[in-house]
Amino acid sequence: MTRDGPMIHPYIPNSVPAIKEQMLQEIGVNDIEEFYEDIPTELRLTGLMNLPPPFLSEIELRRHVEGLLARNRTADEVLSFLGAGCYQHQVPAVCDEINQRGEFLTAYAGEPYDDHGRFQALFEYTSMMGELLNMDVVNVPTYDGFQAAATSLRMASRLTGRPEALVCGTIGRDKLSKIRDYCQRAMEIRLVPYDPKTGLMDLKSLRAMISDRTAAVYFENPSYLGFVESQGDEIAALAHEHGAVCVVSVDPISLGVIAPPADYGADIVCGDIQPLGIHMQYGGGHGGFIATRDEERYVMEYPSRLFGIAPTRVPGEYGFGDVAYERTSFAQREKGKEWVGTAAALWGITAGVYLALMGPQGMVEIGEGIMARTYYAMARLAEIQGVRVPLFHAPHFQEFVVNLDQTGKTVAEINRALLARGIFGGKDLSREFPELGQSALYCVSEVHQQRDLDRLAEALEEVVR
Amino acid sequence: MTRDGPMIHPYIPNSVPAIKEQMLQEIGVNDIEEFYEDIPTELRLTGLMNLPPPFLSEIELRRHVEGLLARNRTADEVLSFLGAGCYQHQVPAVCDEINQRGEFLTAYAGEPYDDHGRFQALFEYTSMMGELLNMDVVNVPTYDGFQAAATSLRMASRLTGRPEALVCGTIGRDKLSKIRDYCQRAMEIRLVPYDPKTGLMDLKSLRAMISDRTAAVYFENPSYLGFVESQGDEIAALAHEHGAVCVVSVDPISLGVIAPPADYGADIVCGDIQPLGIHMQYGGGHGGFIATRDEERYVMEYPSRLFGIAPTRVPGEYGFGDVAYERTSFAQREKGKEWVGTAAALWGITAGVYLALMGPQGMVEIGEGIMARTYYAMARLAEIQGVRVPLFHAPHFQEFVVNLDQTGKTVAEINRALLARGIFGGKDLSREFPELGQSALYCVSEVHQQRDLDRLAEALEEVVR
Amino acid sequence: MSEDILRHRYTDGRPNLRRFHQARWDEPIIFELSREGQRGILVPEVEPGIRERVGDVLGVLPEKMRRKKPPALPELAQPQVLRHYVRLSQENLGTDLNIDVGQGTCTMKYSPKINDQLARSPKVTELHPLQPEETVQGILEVMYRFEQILKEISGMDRFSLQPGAGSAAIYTNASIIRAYHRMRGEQDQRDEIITTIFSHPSNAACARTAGFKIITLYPDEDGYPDLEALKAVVSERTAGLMITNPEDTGIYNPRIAEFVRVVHDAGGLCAYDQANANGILGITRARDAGFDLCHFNLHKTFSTPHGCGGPGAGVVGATEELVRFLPVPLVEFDGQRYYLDYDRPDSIGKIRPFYGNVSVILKAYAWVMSLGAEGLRQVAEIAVLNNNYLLHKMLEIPGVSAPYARGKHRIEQVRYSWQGLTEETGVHSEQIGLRAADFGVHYWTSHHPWIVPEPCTLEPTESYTKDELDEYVAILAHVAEEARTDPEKVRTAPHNSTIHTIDHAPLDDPSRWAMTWRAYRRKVEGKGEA
Amino acid sequence: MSEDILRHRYTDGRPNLRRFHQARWDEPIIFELSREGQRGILVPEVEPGIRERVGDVLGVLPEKMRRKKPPALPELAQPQVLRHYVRLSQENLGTDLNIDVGQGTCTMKYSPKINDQLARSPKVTELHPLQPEETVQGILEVMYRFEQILKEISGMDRFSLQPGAGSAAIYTNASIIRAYHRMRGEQDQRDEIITTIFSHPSNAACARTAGFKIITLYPDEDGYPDLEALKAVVSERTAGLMITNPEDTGIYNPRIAEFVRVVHDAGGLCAYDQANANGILGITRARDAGFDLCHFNLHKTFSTPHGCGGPGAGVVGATEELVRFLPVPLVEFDGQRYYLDYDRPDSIGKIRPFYGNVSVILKAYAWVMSLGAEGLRQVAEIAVLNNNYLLHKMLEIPGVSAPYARGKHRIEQVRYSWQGLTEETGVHSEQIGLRAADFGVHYWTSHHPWIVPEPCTLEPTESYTKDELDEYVAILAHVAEEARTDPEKVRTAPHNSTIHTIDHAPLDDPSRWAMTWRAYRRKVEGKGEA
Ligand SMILES: Cc1ncc(COP(=O)(O)O)c(C=O)c1O
Ligand SMILES: Cc1ncc(COP(=O)(O)O)c(C=O)c1O
Repeated sequence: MTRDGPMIHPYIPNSVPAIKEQMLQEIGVNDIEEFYEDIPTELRLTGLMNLPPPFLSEIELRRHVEGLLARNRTADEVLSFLGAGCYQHQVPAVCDEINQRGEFLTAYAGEPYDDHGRFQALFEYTSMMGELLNMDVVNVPTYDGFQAAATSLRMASRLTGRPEALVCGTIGRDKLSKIRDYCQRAMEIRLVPYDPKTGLMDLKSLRAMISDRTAAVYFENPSYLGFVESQGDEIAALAHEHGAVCVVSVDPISLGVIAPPADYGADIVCGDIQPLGIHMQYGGGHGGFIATRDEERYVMEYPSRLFGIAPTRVPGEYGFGDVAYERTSFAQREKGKEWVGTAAALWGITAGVYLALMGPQGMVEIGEGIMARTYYAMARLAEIQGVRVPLFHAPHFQEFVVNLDQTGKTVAEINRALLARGIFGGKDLSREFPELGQSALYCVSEVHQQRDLDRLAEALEEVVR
Repeated sequence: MTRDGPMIHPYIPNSVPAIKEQMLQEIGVNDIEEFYEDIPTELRLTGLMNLPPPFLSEIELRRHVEGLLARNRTADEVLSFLGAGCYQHQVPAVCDEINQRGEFLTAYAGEPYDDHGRFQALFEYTSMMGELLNMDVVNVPTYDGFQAAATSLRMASRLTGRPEALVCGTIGRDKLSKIRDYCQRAMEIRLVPYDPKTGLMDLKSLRAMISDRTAAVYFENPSYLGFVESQGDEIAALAHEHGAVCVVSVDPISLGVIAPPADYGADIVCGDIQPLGIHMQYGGGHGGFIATRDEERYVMEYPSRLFGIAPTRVPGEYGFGDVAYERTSFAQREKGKEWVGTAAALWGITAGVYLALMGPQGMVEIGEGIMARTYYAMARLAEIQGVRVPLFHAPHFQEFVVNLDQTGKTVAEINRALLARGIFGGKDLSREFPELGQSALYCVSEVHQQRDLDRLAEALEEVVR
Repeated sequence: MSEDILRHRYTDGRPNLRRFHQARWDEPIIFELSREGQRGILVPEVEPGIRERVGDVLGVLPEKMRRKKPPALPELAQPQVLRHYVRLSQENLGTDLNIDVGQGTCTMKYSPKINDQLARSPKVTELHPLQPEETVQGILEVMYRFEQILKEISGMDRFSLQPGAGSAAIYTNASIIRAYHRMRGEQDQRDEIITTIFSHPSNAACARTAGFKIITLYPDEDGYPDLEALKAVVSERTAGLMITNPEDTGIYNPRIAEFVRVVHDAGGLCAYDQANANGILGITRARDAGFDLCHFNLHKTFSTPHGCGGPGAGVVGATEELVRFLPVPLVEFDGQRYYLDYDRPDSIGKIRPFYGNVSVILKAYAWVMSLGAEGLRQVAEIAVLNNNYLLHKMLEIPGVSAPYARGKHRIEQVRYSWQGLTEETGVHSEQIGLRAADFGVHYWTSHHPWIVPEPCTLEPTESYTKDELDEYVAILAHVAEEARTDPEKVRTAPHNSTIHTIDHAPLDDPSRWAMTWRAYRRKVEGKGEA
Repeated sequence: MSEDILRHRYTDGRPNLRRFHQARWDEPIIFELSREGQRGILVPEVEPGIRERVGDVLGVLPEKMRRKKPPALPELAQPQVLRHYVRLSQENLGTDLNIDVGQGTCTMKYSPKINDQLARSPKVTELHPLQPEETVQGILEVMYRFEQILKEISGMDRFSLQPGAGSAAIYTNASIIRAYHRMRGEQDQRDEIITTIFSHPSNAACARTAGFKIITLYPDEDGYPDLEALKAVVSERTAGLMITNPEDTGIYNPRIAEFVRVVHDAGGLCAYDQANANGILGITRARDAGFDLCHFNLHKTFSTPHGCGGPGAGVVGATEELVRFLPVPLVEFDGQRYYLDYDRPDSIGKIRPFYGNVSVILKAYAWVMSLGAEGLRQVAEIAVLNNNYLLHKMLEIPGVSAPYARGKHRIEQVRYSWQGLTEETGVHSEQIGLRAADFGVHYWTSHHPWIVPEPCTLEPTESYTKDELDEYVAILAHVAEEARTDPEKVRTAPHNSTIHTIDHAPLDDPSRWAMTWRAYRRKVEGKGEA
């Protein structure tokens, strides 16, 4: 601090000495130190913390931060084929406009009176998600799709009183890690093997593993590895036969063209809303949804807030409020269901804006468009000698596994070479799924033009040669 | 358009065929064509216009526009010493936050009831400018500082009924061009020579030129060439002696440290608010102010809107409205003063936010800081052999003329070499002011750090060598 | 089961009127929020290395040129400045918020957010206008491309993007007309500009500012510009014709080409005020009607937001013969690079600093590029459909009429008259507007003079839904009904706005008007510095 | 001369109460705005070259996996979507708008706009989390630097930035405690977590979710956490202590170090919920009191906006001994480059996808960098000054008390009680809050259970002016007075909000509750698809 005199900071209005003085006087206290009387001296920090010197003007701060950020190269600047749980899609400007409005951005947890807008926007979000998912109950977003899946399983465990979940073997290892940690004391997580040809759940194994210990059978559509799990109806039927809950995680962007899991028997549907109008933000744009039928026993197991619609004393006025608040940890502390807290409400509002913009037709077109590009990309890559694509014989949506074993090169080597050509190759799966050899998970979306896909094919051909 | 069927555009809700049909039916008309019955066939365009194919999705549009813009290198990316009427300053984020709010951004010309916020924000803008300028009347912004100067002179001409303005010889040639065009049928514009040593107005010439034909004496502070015109009081006195109006154009960012023209006798003060929290935008961030004392004869000559404060029928409520609306062309068409129309209101609001953030202390500090950097830069450049700086012997604020005659190189050559070193050198004055030889107008502000100024000095030294 | 909330929101399947209240924050004037010593933002400090070298730099200023005490600006911390202005913003009714069809002639269409986003790129905002051309090829290309688009839309040969808004463009046209006659040695002789009363007032005002005498034509019985009247006034004094078409009434002058011919025959030029060309994009073009000059408002026809009254942009198109007079510089392309051409000796010179409101131009360019030729034509067609639909609905309200051209259709807007209602109830157009504010919409009477009695002008553009148009009409129908049943309620409106009826008297009284807080304080209290 | 408007705005030099009304738009549910065929945004078309090659690509899906009909989403054009949400936003009261001291414990401080602006850079928003590390050195450096800052502020040895908000961080702490005891083979034995009733409910709830039994301590007579009670419950079953300090009452536990010692001595770990460390930044540190784990809410203490309830960030700090358990990955720096370290075999694994809410982290980093050590300390001191000033003023309102620790000061917030007023007037805390809404401010009762009767919790942070605090107190004083003079007005509040008193009954009735519009329509009308 080289400024003379005491620091008067723009963020701290009462840092003005005279104002401070006046307030102390009114309280009848001599020194701010007195307020800290309860903190024992031995716990008091002496002197200032050792922090970097601040940038007190915005221009200096901006120069510093933008200077750091300049070292990033973004997925806009490089041609990216990364997905694996975080997706590059068109983010409509209206989505940003709304979530940047101070009224939403800086609000928190007010009453439905002063925060009517938040309640209505989130009710509309859940309502639109309900249409997309063909389900009647949707939560106010939890943190992310990982959390949504983990909580869905625990809901199933509470619903059934059973200690085990059967999970498709193609689940991503990070998500599995989250689920394992989260369910540790509640249920055991067992992986159901997948068919190495199709990637689909091995129903024979499922039949062998399922029992009256099984709380839930869980799978994903599209799966983490990009193919469509087409046995949903059979898996759900099996689960139900054994009194288990069928939990399906789904990418909402696929639901304009792919059947919603409720249609093939899912009881709890979960997933991540990041693809719905939310920037990737280096993985900071996630929000989790959970949806069920409107059955009391399901509803009562949600830990999240659920916003319902209600009349007010003025006829025709929409009011909103918490449904079955007593479920929650806000009401019941440890007796509530799991917990509730700050999560991803702003992304829920944003996803609502996105769905309202897209409408039915938009969702159909984007789903179809992604599939078309995916199939084109697969076809182009399949022309390259030594490249096996898609590795799995099943329908695909958006992502697909490219096996490179026959090129004699590792994914890491190939990705390095692609990067040199301005391309982010697919996610390296070789550590996550060693059984797939040198494989990479490629992702294609509506952001890709034909020339991008051609460019990828040409570069990959060069690189594997 | 390769989409099938009629185009339904997101910006045109009723482009849906069924809705269109329904509306036509209600009107009782078969075809939209009928609405154009008054347009003679020979004036009708046949077929579509020949325009580039559109980018119907935002992502395609963004790719196209950002692709074009990527070819720009900004004054953030290059070290810039350009000024000459458009200035790079710190733009507080709060300024952007406010002027990007849809309520302000997309409003226009509503009544003071539905647009109370705009009226109050602009009243506050004029009130803060009034403090800065030490004047009681300030207009709702006109287009820019050029317009403000031109209108100020015409106000003077109407006030005095006289046909001539005496204008300091150091005025920028673009502004002079604007003034000449604008005053063409109203008054003659005569340039008063300047002292080649100091740049100041040559008072002897002024005395010789001034007469009872003189409506206004006009000068700038700081002048276009960067020095401070310190004879303001004498010039104003001379003007007043001859019954003329003293018009001064001023850079508002200087007024924390430099005396406001009203203090040395100016009757009309004008200028540009771009420096006050508004991005340069390649010259798209201008707004013009005009200020006077609160005298009826002055007030009645403003063409602009003037917002005044007034009570409402509820005690203690602030109302606002147009002062002396009958002056305007809205009220009186050609009998109004000049004209009024859309101009730069949003920048007025923004400048208000800026002044509210800066406060008295901020304006003092920024003024002093700019001067300190200016003097440092001048001192550093003066060390370079062959470089004469500042060319004028007078106090300087922010800008100064660098004469390069003795380097044997042209400004153009030197600027090219500086550009190769990542520097935008000062504005080339050699065509605008041939009498100054190979001179350039350098500009320094609070955005410059010592190392930037040192870098300039080092680069220039290298280049002139 | 609960009662269905919806039941109370509709009557006979139509939505009930909106129970609106505008945000009311009762905010103080910002000076009242000031507390000594507070800071809203800090400026970068002068580094010690600089300080050492320059010392007390203010010392170089002669005493009389130093400010004696800091300007008495308010002193607020940053959160309070923000909060104050965010509150004020909520008390303002932008197009983003309301069914903005009530500011007729202003073309309050949707301003797409994507275009704002693009224009906020530092690649636009952080450009200095004097940068070397090689560092601004991108923005120059945008300007160049946009000019090509404008040429196609208007049929004109070149455009200047420089004028700051519509009236500045009109003035530019007047200046060009002046330059043209001067070049021909007729500048003293040709000192009359002809316009019509239903052309925007700036046509008269700007031409007058450029030194012309103004001749204003009034409409014929049917509300069409009067060709005979024109013929009667043209002469060797005629410098030009400057008109809007369709006029503010929404009526298109079908004899427009003949108007132009008559003026040309008299040796005058014709300038077409196309500020609002929304209803005729791709339908008919200025050039085809014979105009020499025209201008568009990008903040109307081309969707850029109005910003509370600017920044906008008024682009001026000229035929080959007049291109030489356009302001400097023009943007040129040599096949390799874009550059600014200042070498134009016959130019009228500068209209404003640099090259125009570049961010506005970029937004307009993006808008066209998101629509294309088919889209622009649809803009026009739907705007006209909406307007005629609104006309049809409005005429169902007892007491409303649409004077002139009875039974005909209109292009983009309609000037209505409440004369019938006023005669019946004594309630005036302005009062209707203030009561309409209670339902969250703008309403504008009309430009003066009120040739059409008790006027209001509505312009729905292409941006509003049928439901929104119905809502707007329902509001006016309701207010008209109130004028009959409860006129006091209308006369004392607004009731649900930020503030209540203003006492306008002080605003026209020099002893009481106050355009700044300091003036107000001085006048009401005798306080403050003079 | 006009009368001075100001005269009516002040009484005895103090501003009168704000005549507030919140924006009321009476907006329909978005489905009501739908009209078939309208489009809000278009997606890029499939290019012909792709189309040719892939044909009808949906054909690859088995029939049963194809969606039968498009989702019944609303169909709106873009301006209408925007308008709907902008209107809703005006019906929401963010910190940008109100004197947000009424959501006590939530630390509703100013979120600087510059930080939002920086975090909106495409250099942040357009990064994919799996990009090669060499392309994300900038953002990794931000994360790394921020971790260093957190270490200094807390004294802890390492931080994970991963958890999505405060409760997720608390859960992470619980998971780490679990892992620690498992490593020591005591996982089955040590199954109890101790917390206090004035610690945030998530401490109990998250620990329970992690599988622990919860023991909740109640305060002693003075409101301090009860050391004797703690000693009575610790045992070989004790896994750990998870508490807030200062607690929700604003009271700092002066025996905190002893609490930690007692738990340590019993073999347990101690986790410090520092979600809200606003009042003690630079004053005292978690490590110094002996804690093994702590967390901060970046959306509280570190100023990032709350976003209507997220995204936030909860960063978890651990001592050296526990670092091994932190979630994967950690951000490391080898002197040359930043990288993500996944090679951490003892880690509890993933808490969320990737690395945390990176934009939030960036904002928090920028905030610290705009304040520095001196600034952070001032944040704490002024927050505490503001709180004690508010306390002083609040206690002047008849009917208000601040139970516990009488005569002492508080740190960052105070839990007040209106018991006196309720006894006198029958008006309850919640009703006071709803009436306060009529003056444009938030008010929050408190977390359940209401140990403090008729509670409300106020937390002024460092961001509000003395005048704003005075205004807030004046509002509550006014409402308290009304409770005496016009209790019906208070009981039927709000009157000036967007809506009126809600009938909450359906929300707890399974036959009537409706969490989606489709469910509502079905239930009230028997319509819609099941
Ligand atoms: C037809 C017409 N001409 C000219 C103008 C003036 O445009 P501006 O307000 O941009 O000066 C307007 C707008 O009010 C207009 O509608
Ligand atoms: C002390 C304390 N702990 C924990 C939390 C929970 O944080 P979050 O809402 O981010 O989950 C909060 C915030 O409500 C808090 O104040």
